[in-house]
Amino acid sequence: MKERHGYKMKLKNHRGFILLLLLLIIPLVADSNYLYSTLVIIGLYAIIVQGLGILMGYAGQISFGHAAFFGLGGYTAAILTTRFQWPTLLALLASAILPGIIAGLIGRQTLKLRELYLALATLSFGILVHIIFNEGRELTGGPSGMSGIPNLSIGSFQFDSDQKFYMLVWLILLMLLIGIYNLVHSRTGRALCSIRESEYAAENAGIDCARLKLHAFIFSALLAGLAGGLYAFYVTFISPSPFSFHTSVQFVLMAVIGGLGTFWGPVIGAVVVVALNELLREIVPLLIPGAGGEYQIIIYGVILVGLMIFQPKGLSGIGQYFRIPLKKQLKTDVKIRG
Amino acid sequence: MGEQLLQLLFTGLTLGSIYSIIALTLVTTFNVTGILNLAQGEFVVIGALLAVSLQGTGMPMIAVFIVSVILVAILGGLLERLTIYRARGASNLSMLIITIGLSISLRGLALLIWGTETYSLPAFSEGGSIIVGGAALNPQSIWIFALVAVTLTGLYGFFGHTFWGKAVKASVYNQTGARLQGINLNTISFLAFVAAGGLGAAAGVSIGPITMVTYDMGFMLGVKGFVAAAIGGLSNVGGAVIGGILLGILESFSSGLISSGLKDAISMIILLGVLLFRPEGIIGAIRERKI
Amino acid sequence: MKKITMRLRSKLWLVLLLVLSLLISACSPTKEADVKSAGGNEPYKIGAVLDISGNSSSLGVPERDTLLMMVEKLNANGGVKGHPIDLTIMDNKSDETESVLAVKTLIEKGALAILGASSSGTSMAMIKTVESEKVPMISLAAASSIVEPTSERQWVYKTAQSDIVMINKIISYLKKNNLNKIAFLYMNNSYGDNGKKAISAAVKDSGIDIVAEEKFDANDKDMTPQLTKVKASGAQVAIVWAIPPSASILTKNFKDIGLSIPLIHSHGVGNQKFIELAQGAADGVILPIGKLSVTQQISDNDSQKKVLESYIADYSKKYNAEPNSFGGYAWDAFNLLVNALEKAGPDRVTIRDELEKTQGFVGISGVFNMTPQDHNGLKEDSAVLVQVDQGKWKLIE
Amino acid sequence: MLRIKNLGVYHGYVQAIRELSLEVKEGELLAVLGANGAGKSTLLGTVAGLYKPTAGEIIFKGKPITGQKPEQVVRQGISLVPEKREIFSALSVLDNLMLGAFHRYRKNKPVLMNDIQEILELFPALKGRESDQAGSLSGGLQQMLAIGRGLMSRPALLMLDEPSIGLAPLVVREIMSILVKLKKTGVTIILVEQNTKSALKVADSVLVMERGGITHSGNSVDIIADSSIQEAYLGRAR
Amino acid sequence: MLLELSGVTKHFGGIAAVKDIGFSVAEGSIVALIGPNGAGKTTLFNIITGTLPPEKGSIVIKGRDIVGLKPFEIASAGITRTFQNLQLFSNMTVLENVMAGAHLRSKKGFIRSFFTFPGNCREERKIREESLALLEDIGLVETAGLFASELPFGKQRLLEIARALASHPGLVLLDEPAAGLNPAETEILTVYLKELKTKGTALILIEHDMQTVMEAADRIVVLNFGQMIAEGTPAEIQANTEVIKAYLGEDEKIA
Repeated sequence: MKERHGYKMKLKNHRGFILLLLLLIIPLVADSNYLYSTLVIIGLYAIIVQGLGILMGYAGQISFGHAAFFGLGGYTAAILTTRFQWPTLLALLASAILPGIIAGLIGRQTLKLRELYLALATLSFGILVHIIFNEGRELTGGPSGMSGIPNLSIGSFQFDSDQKFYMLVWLILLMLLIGIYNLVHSRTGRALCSIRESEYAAENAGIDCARLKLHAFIFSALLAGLAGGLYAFYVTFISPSPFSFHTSVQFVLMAVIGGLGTFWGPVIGAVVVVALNELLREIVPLLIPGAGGEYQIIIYGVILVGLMIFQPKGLSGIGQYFRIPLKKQLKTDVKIRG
Repeated sequence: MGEQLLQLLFTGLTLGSIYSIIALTLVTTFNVTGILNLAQGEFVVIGALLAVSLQGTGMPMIAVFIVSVILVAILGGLLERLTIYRARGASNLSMLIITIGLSISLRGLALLIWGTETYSLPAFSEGGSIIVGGAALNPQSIWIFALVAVTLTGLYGFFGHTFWGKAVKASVYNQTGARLQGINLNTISFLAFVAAGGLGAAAGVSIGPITMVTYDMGFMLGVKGFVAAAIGGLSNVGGAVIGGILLGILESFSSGLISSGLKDAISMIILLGVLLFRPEGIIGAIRERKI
Repeated sequence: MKKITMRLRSKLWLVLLLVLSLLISACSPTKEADVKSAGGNEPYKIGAVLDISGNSSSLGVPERDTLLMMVEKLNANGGVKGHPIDLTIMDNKSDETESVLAVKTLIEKGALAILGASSSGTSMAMIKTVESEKVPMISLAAASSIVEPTSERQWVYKTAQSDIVMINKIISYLKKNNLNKIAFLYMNNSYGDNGKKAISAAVKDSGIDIVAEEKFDANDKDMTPQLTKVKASGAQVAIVWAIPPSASILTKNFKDIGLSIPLIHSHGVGNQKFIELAQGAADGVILPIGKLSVTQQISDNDSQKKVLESYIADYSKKYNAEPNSFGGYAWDAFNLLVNALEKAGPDRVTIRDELEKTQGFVGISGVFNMTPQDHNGLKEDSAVLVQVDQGKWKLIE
Repeated sequence: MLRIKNLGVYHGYVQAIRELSLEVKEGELLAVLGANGAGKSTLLGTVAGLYKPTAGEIIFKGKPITGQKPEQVVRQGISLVPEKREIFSALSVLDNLMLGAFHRYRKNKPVLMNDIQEILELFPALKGRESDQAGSLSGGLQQMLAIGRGLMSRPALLMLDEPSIGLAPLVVREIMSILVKLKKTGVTIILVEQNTKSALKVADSVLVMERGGITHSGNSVDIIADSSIQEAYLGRAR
Repeated sequence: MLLELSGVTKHFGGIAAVKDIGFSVAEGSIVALIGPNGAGKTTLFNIITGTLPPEKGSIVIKGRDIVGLKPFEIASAGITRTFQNLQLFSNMTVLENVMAGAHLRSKKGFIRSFFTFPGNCREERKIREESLALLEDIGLVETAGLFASELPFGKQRLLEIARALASHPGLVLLDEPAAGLNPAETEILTVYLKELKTKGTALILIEHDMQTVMEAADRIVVLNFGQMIAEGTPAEIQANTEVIKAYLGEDEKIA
């Protein structure tokens, strides 16, 4: 759901960004590699889920195959640097572009499908790509994966520490956030929303739905690929297993938990899911002595179900509890107009 | 060569019987509640694991079958009341995610109770495989087909010929309309999940002897069932069965004749083809025209 | 306008809250295995990253159980030179990304060394971190690429026999019995893949031909199609690189379709479960295996016999179940580390150096002799060939 | 017959009905008129149990039915023919009618068939199309089917929400004449209409709603005479 | 002529939904399309807007044949529409609905949308002001900040009309704009439609409310079972016996 002040379009609310920036400085003080790497992972997921959020939340097109783009990005970076000795920065660029191109190729046909059928089609695409990772042994190293991916470097500057990587990833994310903020508050954002609401009416209002959906799909694939490339350079080892169907589901969960069609939703979703996982790993053994992963899994599932029951619009919708009753709302609207 | 093809066909039928029983349970819930229950695979696993435990107490197999069906049916109903019922009115996507959450929790529960070990269940009938024309057919798959046939007949009978069946169908087509006629949707959704649990457990106990049982195999079974159901048109019970058998045969022949590593790829390509060119499924189109 | 700010703020509070809780959690104490007894000396912190849930949980769980048992026992006996061991075990859910996060947490908390992970992929994902942070790590997984090339794996060791050890055992059996047309079937994951790589390398120039090569998925429910191809290929023997349940299903299918050539499995099926699941079809299966499963049958002169017996006794007493080779890997890793700790004290660099100097360490999987070029240290004598006979392992040598 | 006291209903943050009281006498045909968003459909929906009231009481035949679910309300003898008709478009006409009697018969097929015959007599246009799919019917026939289905539960009170919407003038007249026929059989009817003229032709008494409350009520003759209402709801004299 | 139809034909499963339809709409005029339910009126709308392809016939707007174009291309050729079953963007505000309707009035694409160039802001401001003015005209400006789903039904109908007008089309197809409106509201609508006409927007109107039709329409086209049975001025149609028999009914007195 789009925020109600959508028609007040000026970038008056920089506050969200400022707070985010402040928050991002805290870890620099804390100086903990664990925190950095958790934040790197969160940042990577947030990049992916931002793209997925545009696709799902705004354009209303579900995808259960984004782990494939994530993986395609990762493998592109890995293969280009280890097998063809490309410079890392160039490989990173390619890791975003290639998934984008593939999305462009498959999108036109696939995006004609709706809802569950689209979910199924993207799911099968995801599984197909995963099989290719496993089977393309000469190129991908098969199930055992590839190691020896170099560190990302710009000139002689190497992103070799968690801290540097943390800053890189969140800088990229921040820039993306600003771009996406502009996007969703623009003509294009509005057109995307109208596709979600009624493709039929949107088309009759002169919006080229097929093209716009394709653009959103390509965009989300680009972001997933970029995150994949960053992942490969960060972990320096890559194998098919992190790019399975489970991961695609995880991305959808993040998008939905954060809140579809909201600006901050994807970031919130990525933070919450990763943080929840980490927290459960820490807290559960304290509460239930001797507990292993099984309790974590159960609790994670229960929290997920609970969220969907009590907060089906996602966490970023929590703000609605503070909503001013409609009457006042109406008055302010009139005043703004006057 | 002929012998080899026959063997592949038999294997395909065995796999197909597994996929179709799961697709059948998925489609039944989907038809009645509009919810694609991704926890269906977990019902299957829990049914089978319960059967393993019950069988350990020395119960006869028939009693084991019945008790685990009843227990999982209760579990299905319970979960519906606890989750789906409370979330009623939420979007399809929310419901889908609720079932994902359920499947995650159930998997954790199974891990907690039964651990990571793999269990086996005894076949319904004694004796090894039946040799036909030099190829071996697993007798358990005949049992599974019997279960599929019984379920299918039951479903057709219920929806086609009973007043209640029509009421359920009506509630699928138009919820408000159904409520205004006095049809209680909550009861129907509840019963659908009871049925899903029971059928899932029945499927689990009968496929267990072939597949073995581990706590985490539900997800993969669910996905395969999902694919089979989609090939059959997602809302068509007959289609689900045919889709399942087709998927099984496809997998068997592609791994036997082409490459075992690519068999899933081939079935995915078929699925994509079906979705893009015949989104109603292979059977759906025919049925739709009849109406 | 007010409302909007309010909504924004409420959302951001949430983010703030979560990030804060993350921070707190990063600094809070975690689950600790018993740190009782052992005089007031400061405990030695070590960490373990295991695949306790997820795909490879059948590996991680016995490893966790073994480690918990070992720590308890060690601390009850006074720990390492009076220092109790403070072991933190983390579950990576068989996921590589989680593995990276877990190992970083442990290093952050001052772990002197890392045990794990359980499978090759999750172990590989951790290597960059331990190499750059300079923390010794002992993997429990088999793939030789974990410790090779040692020039890039200064800090990484492993306790499971490399596939080549097992393969060589099989090759010599084939040669002895004049079998030179083999069919190779393997699981389509890194375990099977490593087996495949090892055997392709081993049969080169040995006069043995691979006449059929088939793979199957860990989730597959019926391997008859692959076996049908094997049947048609004229192979004299079938070698399978897989773990249960798929290995058991395959064995059942093997018998069902009436294949009568010898069936050789890998050490991946080296537990009673495999036989149980194959429901009688396992009889006659030959496989290379660590000595743990046939402890009673090995000669009393074998240097490992005593160690094996005591592990079995301890484990069965505590968990009322037979230990398996995965637990054995954990046993070896833990004791190798304790040995190094005893000599080196709480210093990562010296621990690494001591690990590399390990000679003649008698463990569950074999006798370890580490060198700067060999971070596994096991030779062919660490494995034996066994055959399943009426549901029991029988030593054949 | 039906008494409503101080009813209040919210849709989210919007109060759709406020402090509404009314009474319907047995055997009468009450027309409810009013602008869009006046709360007419909400009123019917609330009586039928589709919406939960936040305040007030609904009493039917002396029994309170406030807050009951639709499936319970219909058992009390109240039937709603909703604005969107909500027929089961993929089922046959016959099945639609049968399901209208869902809570009454279930097993007693002869009685059921007899009832269906009666309904078909009332709507001769549906005759011969029993096995057609309901969705394939024209708008007018669908409306008749919806009314027929509503009657299958043998209601004491029949509520119709804009039965004339989207229908050609000819068909509207046919439906109105059926309502008159029905009234003669003793069924109490509440008719919500935008088509003021048609409604006033058949109604005994009339309610006019505005912003969730009642502004005028009386018998139809008086209302037609009231010039202020003329202006607001009937349009200029035309 | 703004729009010219000739020989437009479409079958559904053997039954002619529309057959051999041909009429034309002059610039700035109102044509009403009447006929019993199921006569093919909405089907004709779907064909004109490109949602359904016709089997035969030509549809020419301003001399350009638009058969085979996609709906959005037809919209950019200057034809927009409203829907019988409302197709509002429910989870967007009233203003956003209209601004989305004005999609064709601006050009910014996917990539440019990421940046806040001054040109983008200017374009955005222009669209917003135009849309607010449109809402002012149709009487919805006070609800600009509400979600479309929060409007009462009648206002939703008006909003749909506003959205259809937002791209400044030459021709708007209105599918039962008065359905669900009471006579007083209908009257306001009728006045508004006539006003639009004087501003130069042509309309095709499907409507059952005969008063509106007779009052607003310049010409009336009557369909029955997919065929055109009459075309003419309101007076001609009212006198046409075939129309009376098929649709209006004998005793209906009109105006």
